[in-house]
Amino acid sequence: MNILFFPIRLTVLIDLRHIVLHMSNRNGRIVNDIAVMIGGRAGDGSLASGEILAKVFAKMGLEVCTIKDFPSNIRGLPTNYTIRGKETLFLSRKDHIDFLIALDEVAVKEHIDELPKDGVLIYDSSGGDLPEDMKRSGIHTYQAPMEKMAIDNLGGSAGRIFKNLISLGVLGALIGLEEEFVNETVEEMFGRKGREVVEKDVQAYKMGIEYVSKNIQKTDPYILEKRKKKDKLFMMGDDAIGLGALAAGCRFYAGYPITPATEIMEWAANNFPKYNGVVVQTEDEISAIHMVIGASYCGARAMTGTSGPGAALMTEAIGLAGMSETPTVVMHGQRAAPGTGLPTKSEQADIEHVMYSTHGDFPRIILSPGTMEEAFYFIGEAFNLAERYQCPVIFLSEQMLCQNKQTVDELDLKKVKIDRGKLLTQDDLKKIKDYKRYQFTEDGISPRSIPSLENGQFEANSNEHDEYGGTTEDTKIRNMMMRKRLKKLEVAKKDMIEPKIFGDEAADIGIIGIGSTYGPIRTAMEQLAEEGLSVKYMQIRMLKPFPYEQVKSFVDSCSRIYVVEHNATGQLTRQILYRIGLPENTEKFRSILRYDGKGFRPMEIVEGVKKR
Amino acid sequence: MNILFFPIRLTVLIDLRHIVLHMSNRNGRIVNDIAVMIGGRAGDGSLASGEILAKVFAKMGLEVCTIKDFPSNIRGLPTNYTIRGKETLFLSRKDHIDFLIALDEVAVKEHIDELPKDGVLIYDSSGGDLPEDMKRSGIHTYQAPMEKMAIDNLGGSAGRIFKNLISLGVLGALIGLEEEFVNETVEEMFGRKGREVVEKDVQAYKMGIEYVSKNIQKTDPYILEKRKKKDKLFMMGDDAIGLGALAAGCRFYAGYPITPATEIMEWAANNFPKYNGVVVQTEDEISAIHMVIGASYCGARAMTGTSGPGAALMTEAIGLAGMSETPTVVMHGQRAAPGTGLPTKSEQADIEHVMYSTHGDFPRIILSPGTMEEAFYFIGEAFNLAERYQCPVIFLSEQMLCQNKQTVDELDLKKVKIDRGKLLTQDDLKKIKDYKRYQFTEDGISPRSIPSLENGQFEANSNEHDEYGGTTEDTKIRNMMMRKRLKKLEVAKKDMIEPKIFGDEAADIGIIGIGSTYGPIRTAMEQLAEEGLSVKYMQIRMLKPFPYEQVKSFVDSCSRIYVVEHNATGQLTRQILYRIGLPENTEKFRSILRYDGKGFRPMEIVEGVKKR
Amino acid sequence: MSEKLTISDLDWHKPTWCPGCGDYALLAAVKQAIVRLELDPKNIVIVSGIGCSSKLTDYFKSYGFHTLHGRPLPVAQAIKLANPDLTVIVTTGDGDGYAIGMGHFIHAARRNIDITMLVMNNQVYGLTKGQYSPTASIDFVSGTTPQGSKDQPIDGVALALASGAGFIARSFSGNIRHTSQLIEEAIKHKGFALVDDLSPCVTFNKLNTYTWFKQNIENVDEDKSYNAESVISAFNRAKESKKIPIGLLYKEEKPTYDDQVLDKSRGPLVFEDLSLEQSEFEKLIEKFKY
Amino acid sequence: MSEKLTISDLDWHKPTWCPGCGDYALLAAVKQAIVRLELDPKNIVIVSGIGCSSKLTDYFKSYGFHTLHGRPLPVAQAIKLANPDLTVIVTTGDGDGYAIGMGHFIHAARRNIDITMLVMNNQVYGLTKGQYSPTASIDFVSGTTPQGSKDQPIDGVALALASGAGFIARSFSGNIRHTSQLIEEAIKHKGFALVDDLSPCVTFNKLNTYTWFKQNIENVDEDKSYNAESVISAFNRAKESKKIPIGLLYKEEKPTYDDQVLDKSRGPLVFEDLSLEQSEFEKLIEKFKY
Ligand SMILES: Cc1ncc(C[n+]2csc(CCOP(=O)(O)OP(=O)(O)O)c2C)c(N)n1
Ligand SMILES: Cc1ncc(C[n+]2csc(CCOP(=O)(O)OP(=O)(O)O)c2C)c(N)n1
Ligand code: SF4
Ligand code: SF4
Ligand SMILES: [Mg+2]
Ligand SMILES: [Mg+2]
Repeated sequence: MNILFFPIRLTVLIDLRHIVLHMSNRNGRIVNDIAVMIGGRAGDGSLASGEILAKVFAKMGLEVCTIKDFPSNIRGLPTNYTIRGKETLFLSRKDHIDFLIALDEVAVKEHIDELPKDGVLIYDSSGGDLPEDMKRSGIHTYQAPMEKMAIDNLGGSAGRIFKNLISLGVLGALIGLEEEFVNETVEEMFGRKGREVVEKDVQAYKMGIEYVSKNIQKTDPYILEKRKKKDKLFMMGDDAIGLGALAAGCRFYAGYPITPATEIMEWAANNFPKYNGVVVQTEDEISAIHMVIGASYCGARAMTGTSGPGAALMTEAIGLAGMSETPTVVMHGQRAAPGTGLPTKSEQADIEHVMYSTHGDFPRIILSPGTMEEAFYFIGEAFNLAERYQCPVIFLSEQMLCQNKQTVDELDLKKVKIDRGKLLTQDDLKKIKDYKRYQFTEDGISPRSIPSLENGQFEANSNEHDEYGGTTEDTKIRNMMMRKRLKKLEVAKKDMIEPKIFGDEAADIGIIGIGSTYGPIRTAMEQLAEEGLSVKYMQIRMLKPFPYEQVKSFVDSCSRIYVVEHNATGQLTRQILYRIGLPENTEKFRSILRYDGKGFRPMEIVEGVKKR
Repeated sequence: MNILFFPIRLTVLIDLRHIVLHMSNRNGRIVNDIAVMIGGRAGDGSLASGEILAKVFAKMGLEVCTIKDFPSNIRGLPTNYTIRGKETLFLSRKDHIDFLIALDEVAVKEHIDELPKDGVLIYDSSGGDLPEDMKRSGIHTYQAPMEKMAIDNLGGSAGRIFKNLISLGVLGALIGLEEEFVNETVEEMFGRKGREVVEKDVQAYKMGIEYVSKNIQKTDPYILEKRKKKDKLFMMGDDAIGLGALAAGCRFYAGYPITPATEIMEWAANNFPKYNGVVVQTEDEISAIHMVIGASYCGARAMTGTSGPGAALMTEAIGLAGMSETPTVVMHGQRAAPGTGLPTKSEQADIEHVMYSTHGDFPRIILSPGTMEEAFYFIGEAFNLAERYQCPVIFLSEQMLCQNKQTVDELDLKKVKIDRGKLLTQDDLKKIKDYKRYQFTEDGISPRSIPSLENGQFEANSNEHDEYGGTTEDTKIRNMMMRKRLKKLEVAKKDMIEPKIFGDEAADIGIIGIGSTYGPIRTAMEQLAEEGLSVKYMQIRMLKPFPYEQVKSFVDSCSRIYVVEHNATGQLTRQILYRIGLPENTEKFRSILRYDGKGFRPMEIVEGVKKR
Repeated sequence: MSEKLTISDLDWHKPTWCPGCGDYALLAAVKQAIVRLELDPKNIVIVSGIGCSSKLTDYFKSYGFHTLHGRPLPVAQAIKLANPDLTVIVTTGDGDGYAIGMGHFIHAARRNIDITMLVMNNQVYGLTKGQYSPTASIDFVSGTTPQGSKDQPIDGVALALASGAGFIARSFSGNIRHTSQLIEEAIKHKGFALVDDLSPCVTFNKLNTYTWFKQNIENVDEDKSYNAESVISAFNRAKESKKIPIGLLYKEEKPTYDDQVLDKSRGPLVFEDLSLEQSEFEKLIEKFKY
Repeated sequence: MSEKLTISDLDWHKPTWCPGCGDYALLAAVKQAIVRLELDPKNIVIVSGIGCSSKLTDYFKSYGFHTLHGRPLPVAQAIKLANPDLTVIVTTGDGDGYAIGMGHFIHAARRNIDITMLVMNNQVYGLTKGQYSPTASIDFVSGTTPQGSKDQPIDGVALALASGAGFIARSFSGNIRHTSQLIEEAIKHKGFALVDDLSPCVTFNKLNTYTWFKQNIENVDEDKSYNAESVISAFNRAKESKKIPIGLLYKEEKPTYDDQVLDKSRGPLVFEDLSLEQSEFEKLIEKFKY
């Protein structure tokens, strides 16, 4: 770990209060670029209203991305949901928020400083006005007794929950949300809960609008204008993964609930059965991965999804998949660790685990998407690689990518190719005289039979085995089998998912990242460009096989490299240095790290790069 | 894994039949330097006779080392036991064996070529003479119908088992074993099985002697002469570990049977209770390590022992130990992997697993002994480090070191120091106003209380927590706690177990190894020296913290480095290159690899180095 | 401790369970039991796994260990072996204790170390937002079982009976007093004791509510004919009864593992002087001499 | 398969068990049962863990999966779900199945997927050289229990009953015919079926020998008064009987998990055409439109 040997690690503290917004639009108004945070408590409806808002933004023709920041708690602990809408494509959160809808004092306390000059605070004043000492100048503060209105008008204390729609009404009146879209969204989301709920929601929204028209004088500059709706989808990474898996032929999912992977299992449970697929909630993760191995051995495309703690439990089975050469796809959604850690927060600190865990040498493949679209296509590729190389494939993701929703480009089924590798059919097998499941071959890959095929019997085996799969301790066979298996990773290099490079090829400053840092980095690059700093960025998308040549030449082409990652010790930095053969204290490297479970603000990357 | 990037990997095939021994002793005789292999089948008593022979060698004043090569099978599959005795201290097996006691044809077939010119074959001819086509010239072949003699004279087919002692009798008559020592050893080893067994063993031995005197004309040059008995112990690594643990205050062992760690648990079960200790055989390895964590949290020095498969299952718990800062000692005896692999064979392919497994960043310490003596002292040090740094400590060993017996220097209890780190007493706690288990401190180490102490209550926690241990998701505390924990590994550098360097300081050629390659490397160095090749050797004894400076300066001081290791991809080579910052294809490095589960012959290293 | 223990001495962090969650009652019941037993908090260790239920270690002031999901039992058993003077209580959930922790549960029951296991059984995975748990009834609809679950529910009581546990009770969070009494008995029992507490999850389990339980439980403690000393009648009640039996279902004194393997005259091993006498060391290495 | 299946069609590697090991009988009994059932070896999958017993996959020619220690059950269950046309048999040991594999065992029993679990129960860990196993009797002396084991033995039958298994039998390797009959019934049973086979380890278990078993078992199949349809009488027999009951102890037809969650009219999912129609894809993404 030797962290002191490491390149300087940067932590950037930025005082957002001094940020003055460019009023880039007409008449000092800010049109169609807005970030709203709804701050409340787990279980008080703020997540639901955030989701409504996001969809309404989308319906109004904006691009939308969201960040859910929720505790490992069902009701009562502070939570917040940030929704950003913008007319043109953008890739990450803003550095600041424009609106803070604070459902209690804690939300004000924790987040008021994230408002820039001219930002807006909407405060639920049911318990009284915002205390003087919590007020801030330079921002626009509106108050409304939202919870009180809900209780008084929507069914007593049981109606309290509708304050979230009231708050949306207040917001809607201020910025100009299309009421029709709100009603439509409420219907879509809560229709199944019955008429009463929908009607009260609609009514609550109206109450918010009316409150503004009677009591509030708008002073802030933010405004929305309806545009043509984009041809996009609104989904979270877990949806994209589930959908991508199904599209790629996955028909078997076994899993054990865990944040941030559960939603894949839930999506699969709702959709796989229609396509003759099956979803099993197992007794634990050990069972889940062994079920995947069993189903896959049998010829199914099968997967499991988990996070650090579950993946740790699956460690031994990864070796079984490697030794028995059974295709095995594991989606690993990283969350803040170690141990149980911060179970609902994001991190990228399991890189070394997925690269190296379990005893013995055998090939594994690790790929990692940076966007929702990649999540969709890469999971399909994971199945192809698993079957082509008959080995475990880890799809490495993060809470941030798994659980946050955003607008996504339409996904193209035609780009999803299914390649089952050397999977034998009954016809193939009839032609084979003496079938050997683990036959020594040029490329290390042996043709694979599945149960129920005649002439294809074999023993899959976690013990060292001969070409038929029978247990052996013969030295010669052992040596040949080891080489055969290891050969596959060499061959797999031809299927490398190469890193993607963005920005100015000629730039001298390079940024490297993996996974969800994609958005903030690309946004930071725009800001750096505005300030005249030209940088380029390499998004690593595969860790094993490692894209040695590409990374090396990228690093060689820069005089300074910033590795942006969500962990405390620079696991990705270390991989890069190790693999291209540079010492841990290489001067040209800086790691920009964040490990509190929250996503990078683009500005933190900007400052990190500028700080040098 | 990128194995093609790797330094050339050497595999050396040596034809032992051409080796001509130096008859270094008087009159063409070879005195007090002999390696005997007893080749038979699992369960036929060859291991027992091997052990008797080893002890008799020792009693006659020789140094002894042994290699058990046994299958994962209880009865019937080929097995062999090699015992080497020599008057002066030596460190590993010979390249060849001098005597092959072949209890069946397979043993002849598999091992006859390991005999050099003038070597000796003793063949059990109960089933008829050795077939012509299996005979070899240049060696001395003696035959005796040993099994038949046993059946005919020692109780019919139930007496068959005594053929092992008959074979020892044949050997004894040829080389001159002290009969009294044989009888003594039989008594020591089988006394508890009852008089009859002992008497029959003694009788069987005599029958072997008599057979020789009547039927065999000695032609070989080997001879033993009694010397003063050395003040040593005869034990296996697992014994040394169990004893070392008890001596260092370990009073709690939880484990699940697995080769090669079971013998520690068995030793502990026999001995810990006398010292108020307890040994629990758990339902699985997950339970075992959590018991260790529980006992240790409570103030006990506790450990578990396992191998790759069990260690893989313990992966998640290592993170719990890291996060809750509970001292946790795991002895990890590597065996041939992946999967179940070759469960009774040796390997060094779990290096990367122990370094990196489990999610998240936290400190762990890894140390690795190269000799029995180090095994004894290092396990004690493991407890000190675990308590001093309140983190998991992995004692990385191998089947070879765990299960082979040899003569060992007397162990010195006085060198075993017990340091419990910042463990608080009731008196300490009384003086503390507001006890915080996870207090932020300069060195990252917080004073530790244990249940039953007044004023010391706290919550050990796998969730991120505040200084009292209470669950928190507070960003600031999270960041500080991460830094506090990681700090400890920095501080631990002062307790580095430095690598040991042997050989000619000025040499240009360096060899690096870890663990059990110690013996073969040092023997190879002697042979290289005889051939005029001067080399030096660095034995790495700690992997985390990594002895960066020492390794770097060793590497820098050589123009060529050979890394000798028991695995297929060069895991140790990779660590060295990574940590000192050299590319994977660095010209100056060569890995000498062996991964069939068997130990290096010194000559393989010699040839590897000479091959360049 | 000089003064008498009160409930508030045991308070720590304020619980963040949902209002109405059954776990509040269980927490209160444990505290009451401990106050009645006049135990010293410094000698109590609460060991939990991960789940809403397992947060109890945050809310109870004594020694605590909030371990990993499914793992409190091995940690707790070792604590008891290391220091048998401690009162060791495991607080777990139906997922933690009966799904991922199932193997440990059966083996802890058979091993019979003197610890108490309290399962806050709400028939769902609360903390992960309401997936069905091993105790959920057939056809239970949840996020992962939109068509209803199809595997038979686990019955912790029947399994504990089959495994040889010596104290088996079931309580209902709707009745704190009764729950607390059972917990008190469980703690007093020498050996492994299970209290399976029906603890409604008001947020995710809309089927097994307080009202539902009131209609579907029967208290064997109020049934004079019930024989809590017969493993067969307990099993019969667990398997065949239309209603869910609560109360003390089975009790038998058995030799505990800790009593048998520890030499209690020497005191807890954690207070043993760790340094070995040279003479003892010599005895130990004697066996390796030749 | 054109010709009739014979025992030797099922032979593969020659077993390397110790002469006299009870596992030989189990292997023979399985082969006989399969020959009688006229199953096609290409549709049989034997799934084992690690242990002497688990080596059976090496000795039986069909499809086989020699998995990890303790893990055959999840692998087997998934195989059955992926292709319900297969006959899936788990061969395991008392360590593999009841120690490290305990959690899977209880959950497989409750999940009730149509597989057969054969436990070669020898009351020791054979392959690792004779440590006591979860089924070893109290005070059993072994390498890890020099003073005798102190935890109560596991009873697979009682646990299977508590878990809801629909077919529970116990056989004795000393009687191949009876063992084979029970295995045949177990395979025919729809749902999870357990055969706990008393399979002496002649090398490491000097207590529970063939002779010992002959004196200590009673065959309920020969007891006309025994009611194999009552879970209570089975439990009673398992727990209270002085002798170890063998024979068919419990049988109940229950809906299987596979029958309930799979649409069998569509055939095994492994033969499903994996490519998705564009129209279906559009239906799926409809929900993400706004
Ligand atoms: C190894 C592992 N797997 C999964 C999880 C996620 N997880 C946390 S709590 C929980 C289930 C909790 O259910 P239960 O034990 O019934 O407790 P409840 O919340 O219902 O009280 C799960 C699956 C985890 N933390 N660790
Ligand atoms: C994870 C893991 N732990 C331990 C082992 C070592 N091991 C192999 S077989 C076995 C026990 C076998 O006992 P059982 O299942 O009863 O089979 P038997 O040999 O008695 O037939 C053990 C502990 C292993 N292979 N993997
Ligand atoms: S989610 Fe359920 S179990 Fe969790 S705190 Fe809320 S009510 Fe209790
Ligand atoms: S050790 Fe026991 S179980 Fe293993 S093969 Fe021998 S007799 Fe059978
Ligand atoms: Mg629950
Ligand atoms: Mg066994």
